[in-house]
Amino acid sequence: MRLGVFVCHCGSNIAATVDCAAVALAARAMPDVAFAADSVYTCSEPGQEAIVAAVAEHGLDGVVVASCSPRMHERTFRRTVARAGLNPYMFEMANIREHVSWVGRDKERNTAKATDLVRMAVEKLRRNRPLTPREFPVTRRVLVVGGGVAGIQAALDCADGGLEVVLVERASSIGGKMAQLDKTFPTVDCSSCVLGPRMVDVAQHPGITLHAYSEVASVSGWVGNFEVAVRRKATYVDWSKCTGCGECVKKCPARDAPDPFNAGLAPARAINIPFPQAIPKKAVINPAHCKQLTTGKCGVCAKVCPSGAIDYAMTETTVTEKVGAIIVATGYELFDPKVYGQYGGGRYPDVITSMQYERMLSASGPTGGHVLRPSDGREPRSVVFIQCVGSRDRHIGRPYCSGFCCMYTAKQAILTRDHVPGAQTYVFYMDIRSPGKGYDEFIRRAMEEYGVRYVRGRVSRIFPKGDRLVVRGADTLMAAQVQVEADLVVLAVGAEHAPGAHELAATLRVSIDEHGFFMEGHPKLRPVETNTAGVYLAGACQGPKDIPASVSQASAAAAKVLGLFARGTLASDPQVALVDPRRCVGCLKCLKTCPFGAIREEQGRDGAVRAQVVETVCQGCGVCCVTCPQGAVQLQHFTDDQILAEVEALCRIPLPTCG
Amino acid sequence: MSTAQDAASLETLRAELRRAACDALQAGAELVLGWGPGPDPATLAPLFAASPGECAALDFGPGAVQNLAGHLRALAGRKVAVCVKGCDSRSVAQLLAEGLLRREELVLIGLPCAGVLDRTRLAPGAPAPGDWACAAPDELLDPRCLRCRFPNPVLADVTIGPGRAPREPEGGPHADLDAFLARPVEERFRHWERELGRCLRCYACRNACPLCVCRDHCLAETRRPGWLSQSSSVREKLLFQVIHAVHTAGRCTECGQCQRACPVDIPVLTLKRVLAREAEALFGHVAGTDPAQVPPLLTFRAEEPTIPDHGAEEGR
Amino acid sequence: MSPRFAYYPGCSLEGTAQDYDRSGRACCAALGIELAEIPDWSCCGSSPAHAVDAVLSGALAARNLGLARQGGFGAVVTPCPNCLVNLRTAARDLDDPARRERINALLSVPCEGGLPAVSLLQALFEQAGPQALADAVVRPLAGLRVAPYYGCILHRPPGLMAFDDPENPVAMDALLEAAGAEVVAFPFKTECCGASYGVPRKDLVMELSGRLLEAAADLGADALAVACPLCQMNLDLRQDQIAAARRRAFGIPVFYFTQLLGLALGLDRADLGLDRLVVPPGGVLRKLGTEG
Amino acid sequence: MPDPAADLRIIGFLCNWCSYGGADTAGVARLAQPTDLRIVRVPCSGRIDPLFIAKAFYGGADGVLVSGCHPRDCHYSEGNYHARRRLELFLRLLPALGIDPGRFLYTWVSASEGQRWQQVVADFTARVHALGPMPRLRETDLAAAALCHPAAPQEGA
Repeated sequence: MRLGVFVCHCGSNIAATVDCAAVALAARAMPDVAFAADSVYTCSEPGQEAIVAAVAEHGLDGVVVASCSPRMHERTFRRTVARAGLNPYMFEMANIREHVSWVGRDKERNTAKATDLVRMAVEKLRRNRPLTPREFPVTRRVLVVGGGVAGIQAALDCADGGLEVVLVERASSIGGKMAQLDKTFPTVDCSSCVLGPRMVDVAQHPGITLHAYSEVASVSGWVGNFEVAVRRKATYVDWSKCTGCGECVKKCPARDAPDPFNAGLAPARAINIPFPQAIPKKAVINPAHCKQLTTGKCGVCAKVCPSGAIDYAMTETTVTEKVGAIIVATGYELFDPKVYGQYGGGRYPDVITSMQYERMLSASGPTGGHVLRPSDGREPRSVVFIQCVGSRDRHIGRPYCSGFCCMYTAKQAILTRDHVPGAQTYVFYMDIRSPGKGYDEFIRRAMEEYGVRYVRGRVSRIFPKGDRLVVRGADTLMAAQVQVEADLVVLAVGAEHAPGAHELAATLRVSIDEHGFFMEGHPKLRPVETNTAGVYLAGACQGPKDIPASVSQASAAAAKVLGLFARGTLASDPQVALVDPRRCVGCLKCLKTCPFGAIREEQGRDGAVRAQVVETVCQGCGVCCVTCPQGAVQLQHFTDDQILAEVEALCRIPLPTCG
Repeated sequence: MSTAQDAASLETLRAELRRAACDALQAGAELVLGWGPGPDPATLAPLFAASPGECAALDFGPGAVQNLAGHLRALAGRKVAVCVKGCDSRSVAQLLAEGLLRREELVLIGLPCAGVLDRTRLAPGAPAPGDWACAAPDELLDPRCLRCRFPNPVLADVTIGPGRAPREPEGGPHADLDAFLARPVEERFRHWERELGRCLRCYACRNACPLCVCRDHCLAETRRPGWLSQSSSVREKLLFQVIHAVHTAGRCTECGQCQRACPVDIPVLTLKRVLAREAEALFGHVAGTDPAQVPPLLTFRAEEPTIPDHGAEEGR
Repeated sequence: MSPRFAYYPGCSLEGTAQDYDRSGRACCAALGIELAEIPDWSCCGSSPAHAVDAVLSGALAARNLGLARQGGFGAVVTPCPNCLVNLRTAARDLDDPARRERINALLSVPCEGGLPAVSLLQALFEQAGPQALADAVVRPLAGLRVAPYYGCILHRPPGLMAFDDPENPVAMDALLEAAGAEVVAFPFKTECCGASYGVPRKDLVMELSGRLLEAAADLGADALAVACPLCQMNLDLRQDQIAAARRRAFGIPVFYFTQLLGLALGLDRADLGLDRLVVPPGGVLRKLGTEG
Repeated sequence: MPDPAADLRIIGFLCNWCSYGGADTAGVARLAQPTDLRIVRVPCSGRIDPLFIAKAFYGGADGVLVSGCHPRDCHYSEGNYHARRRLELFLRLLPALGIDPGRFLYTWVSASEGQRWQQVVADFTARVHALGPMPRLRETDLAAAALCHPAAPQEGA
């Protein structure tokens, strides 16, 4: 066997703390190594071409690249190796950047460690075998989880591209947070005028199946062939009959149900249609507040429903959908400001959240678009906005910037002047972050045209004084304390992960970050992919985002899915388990531990029972290999021999003995 | 009890055993696996009886040391009867739990046991120090019999002879393990270095193990995968013992065949006992007590209350 | 039966706040909380030690914790929030081997570890609690409007003190309500009174304590309840000065919360030290019908 | 006497999806770590045969660190549950082998937990250094030695 080793400097990223030439020199002495060299940027075009040239010139059978993490560039170099005419699996990577040069400070030790990692890769490569993927058919359908603006965009793009789309929305209507907004920045155009027609498109598109008031219960299978169980929660209304006329809502006597759509600004009826433009526009009963369901005495809605749609006996059902790809667009939740005792912690009625204010500004909201104090219904003359409530605060575990609060606060301050002419508006801010197109101009307009008074500093306390509120804080530009009397205080609450994100991530087998947002495959190179093949991300579920960014990512995710399905088949990962029939004794322990049911019992021609791996079902975890006592099941590319060779390569090094 | 009475009851027991064996053959068993006269007075050797005539030689007593369950896997597909002591029956139950034997192919003749002899404590050719009816003295028994929790078969179609009481040794059944574990760590390391230094790599321990069903495919004797080399180093010998212990973890019924088979008296059962004790502590699992039980390493629970959360501990 | 808590009064409780000491002990006794004063206790290391030398300050507090440990106690109770901060800080430092070593280098008898310290308020709230208190009340504080003022450091820093809500604490509210008082929604529960600036920068105290008194007066409070000797001194002893500076008369008596609880429990007036209050409590006592 | 500051041999087995990513995250954030550790990448903690660990120890490793996805977060949904049982049982075998259980740690680190990874590596490396180098196996076939060289020194001499 003739192997080539390429040690990358990565500019100074590696070379600054690893002696790359020394590593290459050491590699030349390793078994089967016929060629070793160091290069400045191995992943660059000349770097890759040097590999191709060396394979030809030295007749190499395999290549080791010592550079960055295989999670970063393994695919890149596998393609390079394939271009050089080798099997892409005759390649190994030694991670001497993330695991060596970036974490170790001592050049001598780093060089020794890098050499060990190269030796390990060489020993593994010596035991690699060419692997060939198989083609398997795919289900050209896509599941979109979440029907906010990102989910809507992704669903429409996929459907317009000719795919069948299954859209699952947890609430009874799609629309998400954007549907709750009155206006959008920086154009101050009507949110529902922008979103409404897209929601209608979803309802009318022949390629989209919408499961509203539903959740993803479980997911099995793999890219190209997922099977998704969708739990359709009980609405107690037969949606095939409901016309959305709203008679039931008008007559319902239970008026104390929570109304999440209006952010708790007003109560809702126990049977409800969240907003006039809802898609689907169907009623849903809240079983915790319905008098019929809690006490058995009412039945008003059933009596008044002209189409006989009410069904108090309804139970939840589960439907199974087969899809080939999944786009997660579950959005975000707003921070609960009760954590901040100094802002009243929910005790002062006239301290409200920005979403409550948004509903107040909306003509279809509970106040009909009038800005009124919750405490006494009076129009406020002075409104104070406090930014970064639940953002950029390590002490409450929210160290990140939510990104959009600066902008929506400016929008709300501008709208305040439109709704209450002559009202005084103040904004307490830490920094203004307005890096989008037309964003900074918008902030300027708020300050200069609308006279919004921006105070740079944190608010230390809000306290009532008579029927007004005193907002006390620091003005860090003036280096003085300021005190503003306000009639209404609006807290610009930040974004946090959607409830249930962790559970959904576990169901989909994707990762979430420390703040509960879904993790992308790579922050720069794979920003809409996850590390699970066939699962993509769109919108604020991946991190706080405003509408343009969410829509962009949704279209990107849709493009990824369309690209995935561009051919009728997918190539399976050949890194799957394989049973050696000569070694299998048919104990079938592997069958009991396989998480995917990828092992089946097979009777050989000699009549003996043996295990067999279904290659397209196997996901390559290797649980079976450890279960098999005689090593008859081996995971290709991670065989016992390959791992043992790596261990041996690390252990054989002479060490001081104490014996 | 007088000697005459002993002799009478001994004959009654033998007659019962032989009748049960004949019944099994009558009921369709091809073979009866039991014990018969051995090379010396104190030993009962395995006896495979295929006819009522051969059954007449079947016997039992403290000399019936061997666990016959180890032969069953090779006889799979044929109906056989097998004589089992308490510990032997656990091997059968464990093999059943793993789907390696079929209950309908087995007739289990249960023999409550008062302990078997430790041959190393007897002079060669010495007379039998006890028989089926009259237990041998404790000091001549295999030490594992002195801590026996299962003297009566956990599984049997017919049971012959009076039930026996489990042993309750002073200091608990693991006092010797605890004493070993109390020694300094390096001493324990050197203990195995010294013990395995004697190992001949004969694999008698493995061949005697009723749970070792890999047979000709054992990791020890293949180079693909290459877990072990042919080098006669302590490292390879010790690693083989660890492989054997890990492969029988959660399965080993501590029948002791491995240790008894060792020609150079390496205490190879110790590692297996440690794993069995820990498997019981962690998973509440006593191997070979319930043929319906899934072995603990073939399953899991999402919440494992007995396993410390090593993640949280380090992540403070 | 051995007492459950080591009691650390601190220097103020032997001086200006003798009434806090007496009423606190009396309330605990009445509610079955056994306190045993730490023998030979010394300064907690509070100002000025903690301002100039953290290790010295830690050693001063650690000496007292060590004495309590020697006495076999599981926890220390102290009425003074300043002492509490120092004792808790020292307890935390003593659990860190490196810091413990530096502290113990200053002590003749080393202290091998921390000991939990709790405020008198926390002890009364957690060991007795509002229900037990309500059951023991013999003369409810009916009709008395009280503004509960916790002071700025009783719950701060929150990570160290780990009791109640640092911005809107409610333990004293609950105890006063259990004693029958009407507790007003006092917005400045945890604001600063000016503390020891009463000496170098009296104007600051006039402003800060002035705000507190004005808010209490605007809310129609009959009395303030406090849990800190320094707060009590600023609000009570300097109330006349504040009134003059802000041109507004208050006449609001400033009780230690233990004095009010003691009244409700019907304890002997002599044990409550009411005679030590500067702003006369007579009006309040008459309102309660207990003027005698 | 080996240099106490010299690197010891610590072998890490990390699952590709969570912990290897977490180690990458630590690298990207330049979170400094001791250099003793060398990482073997496997797809899942469920692929880690406890016998690899035994092999490493008898091969001269002074410490072995295994890390996988947090329970519930396994990329293969169940692999780490199997790993947890196997590794815990193996951990409890080590004292009987005379290998200090402090030389072995299995834990869970997610791809986002770069800082936690740094802490795990620093703590574990310190722990292994406190235990010092792993004893090496010596050939003690005294019977054989005695046969060939009747005057061969006895063990411990």
